[in-house]
Amino acid sequence: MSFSISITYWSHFVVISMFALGLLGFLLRKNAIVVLMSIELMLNAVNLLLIETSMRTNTPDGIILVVFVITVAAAEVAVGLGIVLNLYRLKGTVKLDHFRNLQG
Amino acid sequence: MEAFLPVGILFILAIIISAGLFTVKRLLGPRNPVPAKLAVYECGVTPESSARIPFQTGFYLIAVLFLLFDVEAAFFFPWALVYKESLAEGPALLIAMLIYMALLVLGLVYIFRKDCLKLN
Amino acid sequence: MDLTDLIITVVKTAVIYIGMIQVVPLMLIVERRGAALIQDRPGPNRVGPFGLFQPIADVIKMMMKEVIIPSQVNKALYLLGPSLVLLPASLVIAALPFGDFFSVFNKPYLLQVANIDVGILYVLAIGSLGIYGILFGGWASNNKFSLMGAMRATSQIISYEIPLGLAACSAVLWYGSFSLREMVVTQEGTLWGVIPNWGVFCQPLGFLLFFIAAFAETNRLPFDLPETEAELVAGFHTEYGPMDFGTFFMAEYMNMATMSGLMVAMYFGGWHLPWIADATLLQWLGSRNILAILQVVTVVTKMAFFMVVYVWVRWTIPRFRFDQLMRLAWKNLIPLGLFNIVLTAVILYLKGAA
Amino acid sequence: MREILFVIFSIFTITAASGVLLSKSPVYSAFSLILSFFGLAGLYLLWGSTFMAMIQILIYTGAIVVLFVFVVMLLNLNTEKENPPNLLFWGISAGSVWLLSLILLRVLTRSIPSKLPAVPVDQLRTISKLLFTRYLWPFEVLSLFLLVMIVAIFAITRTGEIPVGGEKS
Repeated sequence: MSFSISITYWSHFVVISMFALGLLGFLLRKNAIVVLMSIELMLNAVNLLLIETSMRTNTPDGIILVVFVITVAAAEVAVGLGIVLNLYRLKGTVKLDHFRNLQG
Repeated sequence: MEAFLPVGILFILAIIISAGLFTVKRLLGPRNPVPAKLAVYECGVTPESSARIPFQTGFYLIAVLFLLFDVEAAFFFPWALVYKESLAEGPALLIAMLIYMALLVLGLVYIFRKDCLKLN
Repeated sequence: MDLTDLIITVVKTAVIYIGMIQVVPLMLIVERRGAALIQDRPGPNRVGPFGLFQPIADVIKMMMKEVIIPSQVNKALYLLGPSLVLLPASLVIAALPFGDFFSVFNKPYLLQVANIDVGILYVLAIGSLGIYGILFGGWASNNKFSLMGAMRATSQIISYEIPLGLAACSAVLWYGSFSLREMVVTQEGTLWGVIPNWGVFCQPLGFLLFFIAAFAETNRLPFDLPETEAELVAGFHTEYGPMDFGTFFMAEYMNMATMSGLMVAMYFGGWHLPWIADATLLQWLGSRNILAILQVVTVVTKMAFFMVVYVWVRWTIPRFRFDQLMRLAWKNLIPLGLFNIVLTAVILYLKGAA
Repeated sequence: MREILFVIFSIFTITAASGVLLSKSPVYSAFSLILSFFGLAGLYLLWGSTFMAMIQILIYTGAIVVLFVFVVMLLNLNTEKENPPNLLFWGISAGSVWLLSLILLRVLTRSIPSKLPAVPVDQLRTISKLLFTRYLWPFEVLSLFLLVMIVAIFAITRTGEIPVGGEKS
């Protein structure tokens, strides 16, 4: 493990960029499936940060947390895509602009 | 992590082989495209409708159940790794896993009761 | 790691990989002649002595055929499809142990591409990536039969991945390690001094599950639902040309070889000969490297046995129906896999308590 | 060597992740997602966490993305075109979101010392032991959670075929 400090900053750059890309996709894309994918990107950015910190400080707790995050992500995708399927059944599209029934 | 270096070499070799196959077929085979030859294959008749098929929920359910069971099965592995060593400390790990597995079996029983996996 | 190490590693990797690719032409002739033998007909016997040069003729024919890219396909993914199947099939062999080790300049080198500490997880993880080539290739073909074939293939492979994982898990439980190499090392010696201490005798149910799941994972008969000729033309590769078909075929045979290698390593003692300890053999042969050659021959012979079993089963057992296939996976194999884990755990507990 | 690999994997991951956003078709988004997760697994490997790298490939690339690809392919959303993105708008959003994330990270990781790692312990066994001792109850709850998920999915998914274009079309 001969990583220098600068690699830590690089790693943080990767984490920030992935999180930002996920957030951007979540906010700007209209396709519900791509929005779900963006959420996955954000979760993965956090996973990377957790693993990096956990390996850097030699505390395995962070990795356990990642295991839980992965499980929750799996369940989130399963239910999320189920909802998307039902939306498609209703309107024949998954573009989020079409679902404005709850808008005031 | 050093153990994965040969995997990288293997990856490069595999890419070379795939690229080689790709070029060989491009170089050796003749090319004589005719519209009828390039049309979609549907047992010799002109395609009736587009390749869009109605969504069958069965496939989705299989994929979802696979996802959830894959996650659960992935947790068996760390348990299996340390089980033998932990035997000296009593049956705590065995009981913990039996509870975990009981919940999993409950899920399986629920699937069988609902009988949603019947395709066709 | 200095330069000689690196060179030897590269050469070793290349030799193992090229060796695994040779499975494809060998299996071509074994499968065709085997089918002929079982169906009581001569089979290909014209090219060369006993038709032994048939695979060469087959390969040349495939290469010389016209390349067709159908007009309605999604070009990028269509062209990537075969490679996406071949790459995981090639990567998986990294974890297979072919022998203990050989020595060059008195330095030991493992007879394995990489001694990965999470070996079995690696195999399961990379092995599960093969479905993407099928999915993307089938979808990009833009053909009903291709899409249906791809969907069926994927559903089948993912359904049988769980029994495969559960069987592998009980093996991990028994050996107490993820590394395939360590599993093989543990299998030396005899059980109660009579039968070899092989996984198949300690984990019979696990082996059965793994064996059945391996057939389904490689899309072989009796589980070749993705390409039921009567219903789906040729499954996911309907729109592919001859060389792409050849690539899919190559990946299938390499997957078969990997599965055989896994079964040998996990359940059939790897490089160990029954009843003979490695130390005794070393004494007889006198040299480490001769022993290494013998070990490789042992592993390859055991793998060849499983490959022949694949062919034998293919021409003996008829095809399942899709609902039967799913019922077998979810109603029989997964509960059996869970039961096997509990059984193994309880036996280990009783053994530890005694 | 390790630094070079690190930079290669980082760039690969970020490029693939931006591919998820920028692809016109959801199928290509899913493909980019696979590549991105693969790059992440490489980064985990470089940080020395082989177990998590394998779990990442096994669960994320091997199962979660399969689900995405299944839904995308069966719904066949390829024909739905989104309006072409307003580049200025996207650029400003990207910049501000990136800055926001940077501030968030700085705040969150202020207390973590950036010291160099010690020699990693036998990681596999340590994690596994920890998961079944200190985190045993969260682990059991996880099982219950997954059971609830199975029930939930059967509750929200109606069986049968969804015709092309939805039921109302």
